Amino acid sequence: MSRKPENNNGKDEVKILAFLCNWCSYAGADLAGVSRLQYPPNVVDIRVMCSGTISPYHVLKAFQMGIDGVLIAGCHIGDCHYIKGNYMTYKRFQVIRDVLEFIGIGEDRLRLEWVSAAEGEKFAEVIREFTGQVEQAGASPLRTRWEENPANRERIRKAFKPLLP
Amino acid sequence: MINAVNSKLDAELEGRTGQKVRACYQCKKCSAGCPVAFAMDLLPHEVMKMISYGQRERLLASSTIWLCASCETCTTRCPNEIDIAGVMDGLRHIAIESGVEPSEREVGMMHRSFLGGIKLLGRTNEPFLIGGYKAMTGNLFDDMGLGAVMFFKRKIKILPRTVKNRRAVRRVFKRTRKMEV
Amino acid sequence: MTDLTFSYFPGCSQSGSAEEFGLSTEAVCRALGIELAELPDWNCCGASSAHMTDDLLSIALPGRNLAIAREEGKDMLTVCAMCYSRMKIAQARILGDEAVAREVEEVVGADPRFRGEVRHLLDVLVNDVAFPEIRKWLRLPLAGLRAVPYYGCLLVRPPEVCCCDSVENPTDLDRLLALLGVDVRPWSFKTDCCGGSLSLSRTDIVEKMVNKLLTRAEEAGANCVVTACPMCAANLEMRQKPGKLTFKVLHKLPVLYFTELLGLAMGLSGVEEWMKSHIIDPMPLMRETKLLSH
Amino acid sequence: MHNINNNNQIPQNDTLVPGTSVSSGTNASVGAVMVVGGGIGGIQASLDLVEMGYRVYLVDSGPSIGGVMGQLDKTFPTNDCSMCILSPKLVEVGSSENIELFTLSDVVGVEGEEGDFTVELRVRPRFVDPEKCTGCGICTEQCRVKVKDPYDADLKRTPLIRVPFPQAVPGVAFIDPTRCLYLLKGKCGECKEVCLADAVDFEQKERTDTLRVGSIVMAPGYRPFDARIKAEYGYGVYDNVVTSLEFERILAANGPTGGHVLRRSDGGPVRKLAFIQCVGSRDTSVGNSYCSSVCCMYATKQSLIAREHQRDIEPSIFFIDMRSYGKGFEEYYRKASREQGVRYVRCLASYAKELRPSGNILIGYTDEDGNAVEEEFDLVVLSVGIEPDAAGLAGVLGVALGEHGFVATDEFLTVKTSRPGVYACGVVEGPKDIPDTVVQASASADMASAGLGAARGELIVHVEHPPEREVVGEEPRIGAVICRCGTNIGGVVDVPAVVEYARTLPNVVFADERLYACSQDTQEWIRDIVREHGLNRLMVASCTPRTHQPLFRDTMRSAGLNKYLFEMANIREHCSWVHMNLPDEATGKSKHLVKMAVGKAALLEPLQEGVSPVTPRALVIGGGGAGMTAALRLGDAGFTTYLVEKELELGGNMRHIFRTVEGGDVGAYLEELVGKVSSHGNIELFLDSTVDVVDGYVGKFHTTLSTPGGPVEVDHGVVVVATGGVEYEPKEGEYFFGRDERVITQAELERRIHQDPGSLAGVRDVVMIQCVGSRNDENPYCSKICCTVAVKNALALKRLNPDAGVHICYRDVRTYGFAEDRYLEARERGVGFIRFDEDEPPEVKHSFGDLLLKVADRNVRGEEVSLGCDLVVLSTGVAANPDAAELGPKLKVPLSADGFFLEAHVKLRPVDFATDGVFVAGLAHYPKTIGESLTQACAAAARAESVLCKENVVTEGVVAWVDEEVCSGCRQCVRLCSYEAIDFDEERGVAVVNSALCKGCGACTAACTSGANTLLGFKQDQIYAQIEAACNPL
Ligand SMILES: Cc1cc2nc3c(=O)[nH]c(=O)nc-3n(C[C@H](O)[C@H](O)[C@H](O)COP(=O)(O)OP(=O)(O)OC[C@H]3O[C@@H](n4cnc5c(N)ncnc54)[C@H](O)[C@@H]3O)c2cc1C
Ligand SMILES: Cc1cc2nc3c(=O)[nH]c(=O)nc-3n(C[C@H](O)[C@H](O)[C@H](O)COP(=O)(O)OP(=O)(O)OC[C@H]3O[C@@H](n4cnc5c(N)ncnc54)[C@H](O)[C@@H]3O)c2cc1C
Ligand code: SF4
Ligand code: SF4
Ligand code: SF4
Ligand code: SF4
Ligand code: SF4
Ligand code: SF4
Ligand code: SF4
Ligand code: SF4
Repeated sequence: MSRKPENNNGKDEVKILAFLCNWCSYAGADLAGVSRLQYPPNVVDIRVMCSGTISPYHVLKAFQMGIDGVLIAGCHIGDCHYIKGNYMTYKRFQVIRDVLEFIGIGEDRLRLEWVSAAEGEKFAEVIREFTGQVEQAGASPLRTRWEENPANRERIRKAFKPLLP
Repeated sequence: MINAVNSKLDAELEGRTGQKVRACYQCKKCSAGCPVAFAMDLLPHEVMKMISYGQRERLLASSTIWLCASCETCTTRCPNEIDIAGVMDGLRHIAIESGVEPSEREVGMMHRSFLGGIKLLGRTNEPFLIGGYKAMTGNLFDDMGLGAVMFFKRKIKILPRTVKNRRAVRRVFKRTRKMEV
Repeated sequence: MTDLTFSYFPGCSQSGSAEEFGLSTEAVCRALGIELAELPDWNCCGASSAHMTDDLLSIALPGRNLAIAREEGKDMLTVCAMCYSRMKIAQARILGDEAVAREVEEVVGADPRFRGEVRHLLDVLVNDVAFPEIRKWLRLPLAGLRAVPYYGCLLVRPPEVCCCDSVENPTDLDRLLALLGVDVRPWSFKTDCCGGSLSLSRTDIVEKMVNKLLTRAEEAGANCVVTACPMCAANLEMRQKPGKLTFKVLHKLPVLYFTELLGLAMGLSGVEEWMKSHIIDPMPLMRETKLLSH
Repeated sequence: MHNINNNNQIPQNDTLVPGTSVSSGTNASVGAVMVVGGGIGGIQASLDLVEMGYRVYLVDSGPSIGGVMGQLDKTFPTNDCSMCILSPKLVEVGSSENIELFTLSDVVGVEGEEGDFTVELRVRPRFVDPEKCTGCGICTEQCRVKVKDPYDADLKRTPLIRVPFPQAVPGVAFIDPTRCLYLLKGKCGECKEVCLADAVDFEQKERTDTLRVGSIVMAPGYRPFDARIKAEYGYGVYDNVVTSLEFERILAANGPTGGHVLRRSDGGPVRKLAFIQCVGSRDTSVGNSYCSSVCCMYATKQSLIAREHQRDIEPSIFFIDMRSYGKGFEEYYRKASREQGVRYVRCLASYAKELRPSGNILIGYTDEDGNAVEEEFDLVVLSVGIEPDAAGLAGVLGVALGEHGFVATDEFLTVKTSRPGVYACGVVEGPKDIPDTVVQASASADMASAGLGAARGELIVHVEHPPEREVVGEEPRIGAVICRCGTNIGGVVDVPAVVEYARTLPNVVFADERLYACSQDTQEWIRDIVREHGLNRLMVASCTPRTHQPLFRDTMRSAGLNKYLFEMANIREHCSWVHMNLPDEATGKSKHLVKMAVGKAALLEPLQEGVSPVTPRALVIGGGGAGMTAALRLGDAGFTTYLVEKELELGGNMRHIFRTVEGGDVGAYLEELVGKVSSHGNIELFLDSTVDVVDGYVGKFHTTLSTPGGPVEVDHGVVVVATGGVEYEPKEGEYFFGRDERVITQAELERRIHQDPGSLAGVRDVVMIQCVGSRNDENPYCSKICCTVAVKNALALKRLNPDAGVHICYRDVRTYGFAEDRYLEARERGVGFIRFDEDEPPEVKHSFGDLLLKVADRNVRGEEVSLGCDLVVLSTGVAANPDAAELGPKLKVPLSADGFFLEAHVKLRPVDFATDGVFVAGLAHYPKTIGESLTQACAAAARAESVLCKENVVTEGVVAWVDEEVCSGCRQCVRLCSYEAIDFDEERGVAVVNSALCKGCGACTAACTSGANTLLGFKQDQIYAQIEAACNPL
């Protein structure tokens, strides 16, 4: 994705990383595709078997690397293919949010959504909305800081070190 | 409002025309292709439905049965192979037999004068036909300009050709006719 | 070649409003060796009025003609699509149901079980005489005529009596005209009803129907309409110049019989006389296309 | 864990258990089955049979298998790309060692009987040696003689020598001999000249093969109705009138117009598009009185897809009754009409006429207000019906045809033909859609194998893959394949640019693009590049791994690599299709996704699959018709089956049904069924019992039943869910139900007709009201059977009293398939049909004690009709069994919004669940007729049998793994695992994963703070590599 600093609306061109569980959300995204629902191209995704597999480290790592927003999507509560994986996701999500707040990344950059395999439309809508929200928030402060001064990159890496395994 | 009655009208028509009126599944194809539908009060598919509701009076009084041009477009295309034009004929015949005045007065008059001409001469002759028809309807001046053109174009022959054995033709009329000519 | 002698049923129109059809038919048949012996003392077939008002009458009137034809012992030929249709239907009913036959016999006072064939001239030309034979007689290619063939209802419907190659999309007349060098325009309204039976009584309706057909003909690029039915021809001619100005478009599209064009292409005499009988004068078109000089 | 895709390959380390058939099989039976017809029906039957341990000879008269489904663009109601879901199956057939494919072949003679047939095949020459041809297509470029291409519904011309279509199987060329210059005149021979593989062989002659098989499955499909016969629509005369099959090709990206909806006359754009329904169906004038069952839905589908291609297209569908009766159909139709701009006009157009000079097509119709309307369209599609094409084959096989020329089958088991040992599936048996075809295919596999149990596995060849090459320690050498997917990807994404980019990525030693990465020839090609470039990892950027990963993994195996050394980037569903108007951004995103996948691929490791033994016993839940049938099939195949029924009596809803619509005696059949089940040596019956706790996984379930005698524990390898459905209970007072005893349900009417006809003696006027409790905002689905049931009971009433007035108030009459004949019969016998609108339902009134029904008849412009009636019968629909909500989570299987069980894939896996080893049949899945339910039960039995007949199930390599060196012994993971797959080794103080139990969710890995626990295939470094690639600029 070409990184233009500004897009037409004068908003920052943002980049979002989505973690999608294989059974529901990835399938929902597939359905959005099959249904040709159009949404902004700012999102790239990583397929995991269950949203419960996503650890806070993954999210922190992404922010450390300068991502502007992270979406975690799993099956609806009760529909988990693995019984209660998404329940753990839900609990972990609270933790991640707190940590992010602690390091100064607002909660508007992180989202948790339940998208079923039949909810192509919902998936597209979530992406549209979340992209808008992240655009509103602008480029990640971490990224802007190292884009101002490449030396900041190393500082950020160090600052994150205790947070990552 | 339709007060549906179990009238046997459908059976009567089926007997008379040999048509399975009841097979109709209301696809409306007959109405969709009918060239006169725009002028009818009941559309052909509605005629079929009204038959099954036993709406005898309404059907016999409709303009549709007189406006139907017998083009058979409906008949050739009905997926249930109903001869709709034949059903229209049947309804018209019932109307005539029951003495119901055609709701389309002019159409009725036209048939009368046409057949009157044949009964008299054995063959159709336009001046007789048009003259007779106009006398009946009172629309004396309609089409007069056209009549003059036709006269000069030799379209209208004043001296009619006739059948020699006119009695034979009259006999046919006497033995069949239900509508008074 | 097959036997081409027929009892000829001219029908009322051919001696009246469609005199040009009758004359051209006789001329063409004579030239092509089709022998026509007029059916003695024939009567009107009853046309639509009979069958619309009385089932038995609608069979008995043609029935009398069929009885005469039976005596004559030849196949019957007609050129009027209405007569053809009524005759065919009556024949089918009579031969198909002995009870009907007996009833008609009673009414007519003669045996109506005619087992010969009832034919329309178009069918005979296309299938019996056949194009190679006709081609031999052609003298004048009818270049410049852009025609839409109009079959109307009665040549094709009901399908049981259809004398053409298809009920919905017949091409017999198209092919015959093409043989004569006519530019046959493709159009889809060949068999749409023109409302002939309502022509006198509900002129208002019929004007709409005719007008629609002629608009479509003009869109198809036609400069004339060719028919094989005197009822259609009369209706299309009479109603295309409406008495009252109900339509903005005033068509002036000549309506010709296929026999007239065949006669013209074969170089027969009398063509100009036939042309004079039309309500819509075809002569300007004939002159424009240099097919006729006066 | 298994991927949700249907992986039918027999794993090599798997042994088959010979069956101990108790049915008619003789010792002499042959362990092979012939399947005639290679459409989706024949393909599915073949794959199932192989999985059940039988060799298959698959015969198709054409040059490739695939059938009509291979020509379709998308499929309703999911809009799955037809080729995308079909081609993995094509490839599977093509690569299966146990399916011998005979194309260009016809069955010309059959001798023998059930268990041992001798079949004579005539194999026409292909004129190309399939062993040598690479499908390269060079010959095609040379051939100057062009003919109409049947694959493109004759819309395009194609050279005589060609590969039938890109995904064809076998993916090799053939010569259409009809006009070949060499074969006719000895001239030309250009194709032979240019073929580098020397594959062209003009000397090939027709040959006759003789094969011995135990049974025969016929699946020769159908032909579309010849639209020329309905001459009023001008097909064949006007360019802009096309058939639905032609339109399907016009919509297809690999079709003659590249998926652009264009006018045939001038290639101009299409804005106004019309569909005319029932062309050649429901039409006695052409001799086809039945309903073709699929065209209402495919017209809706084609409308939606056309609009997807070009937003400004305005589709109109001219129809009589909208028959959206299947699972998800009504919702699809509702959405199309209410939200997606498809206009439905309830009037069968009378004609289509071409206008000059525009070439537009004029359609005449009558609108709801009775106005005669003429409207111009740019393109008109005729929804042609389905016609049988079975006479020839049926004659050779000696099976009887039914009234309409389809193969006549048993009313209750719809795949059984008149000849023992010969079965039929798919459209040859009657019009049906793909899922119903697949159900019948599996059911016919079940029946065809029933008598052959003793010969199971005898003729099976085990797949010999080349040994896996050791790659550990090697530098990663990644091959990157970017797929164009026709124009699906290539039309949006700049594929060459992505290929260029991939070449620049670390470890990528080879990158190239393919038109269809999933085609058979590409699999061949992949094996070549792996060898040529010494690849040890593969990355394919194409579509979703959810459908295609298994295919590529198989290719990896056959290329001698561990199948887990493969990674996919989804640049179609997640990119080109969702950014159709942003080609630059989509190209950029594709590069990113490729970079992420390559990043992960470099770190992939070979994984080993586990094996776990199978308990060869089955649990069937629900003792209705479906459950009993499934239990019987499994019992007959020699597997101990536990049948659990919560009531005291077997039979379910069949107990309250007396006759089928065709007049079959349900009671007698049920009695026979109950008798067989109760006395079957392999069936253990638990009445008045329910399922309490379900533990375990495919092959090894452990279930606690609660029975009158207390809890019972059973071990079994599979579960069949057949818990059925219930009659919708009208709301109190709905049409006076429950308040006036003259208002009853259809079920009650049926009971009275058969058990208490006396109570109907005084009844003169009966009104039935359809769709009670269905097709509304609360229950959006159509109950599918109630229209047919109403017609059945109306006819029964007319038989009791021909003078009775019977009126049926309906919204659409949905007597699909042959039930349409009964609808016609009902009309002819004078049953009245009155159509009402959803917003204006009939009203039942009381008038001085009399019942009065008032309804606005939409067929006559909404005029109100008033009917006096003695009986009002409510056609209440079928509702989901409320137990399902509880049972679903126990079995870890999902329900749809309507509360019915949701199968793994609506189109191609109609009896499987995403959870392995659990299958569904009957009303539990969706409302359906008895015949459909019982047939589905056979299908479920076949699928279950394919698990039970093996000694082991193979579990996936994606499981958690604990590095004992690193494990701190915190036990976080042990507590967390929902499957109790982690034990704690007290001695060594570390966690140990039981890979047979582990489902590969990875929940434990996220909890492990010491990083000891990783999910193989999704290891932390692999995910971090993806994250890094995602976050960094290109
Ligand atoms: C325009 C259109 C759109 C459709 N869209 C959908 C849709 O979206 N969703 C859906 O579910 N269904 C759809 N259908 C229906 C679908 O096509 C059928 O349900 C399905 O193809 C039936 O598969 P089959 O295997 O029975 O037959 P076929 O697909 O017809 O396959 C039959 C195979 O048998 C071969 N064969 C024929 N005769 C012989 C013989 N004598 N010997 C050997 N081989 C023979 C043929 O070559 C062919 O390969 C559609 C149908 C049409 C016409
Ligand atoms: C009102 C109605 C009318 C119908 N009319 C017709 C018709 O005229 N013609 C026709 O062809 N088809 C008709 N059907 C459909 C037909 O009944 C079914 O297709 C057929 O009976 C097969 O049903 P089944 O076995 O799938 O389900 P059911 O017949 O519903 O059987 C399910 C069984 O599972 C048992 N069960 C449910 N939950 C549990 C549980 N938790 N544990 C254990 N057991 C459980 C039930 O007690 C029942 O015995 C009708 C259906 C209904 C509801
Ligand atoms: S075409 Fe035939 S079936 Fe259709 S509405 Fe007319 S009469 Fe009924
Ligand atoms: S026959 Fe009568 S009802 Fe039928 S299409 Fe012609 S005019 Fe209409
Ligand atoms: S026949 Fe030869 S040239 Fe043709 S596709 Fe096969 S290998 Fe290529
Ligand atoms: S030999 Fe036949 S198939 Fe080959 S190129 Fe010539 S015409 Fe085509
Ligand atoms: S009603 Fe039946 S035959 Fe007609 S279009 Fe719909 S599915 Fe096809
Ligand atoms: S009555 Fe039943 S089958 Fe008929 S449309 Fe309504 S819900 Fe569907
Ligand atoms: S939690 Fe871990 S051990 Fe348990 S199923 Fe999931 S991956 Fe396997
Ligand atoms: S969570 Fe990690 S460290 Fe703790 S027991 Fe499990 S594997 Fe060992």
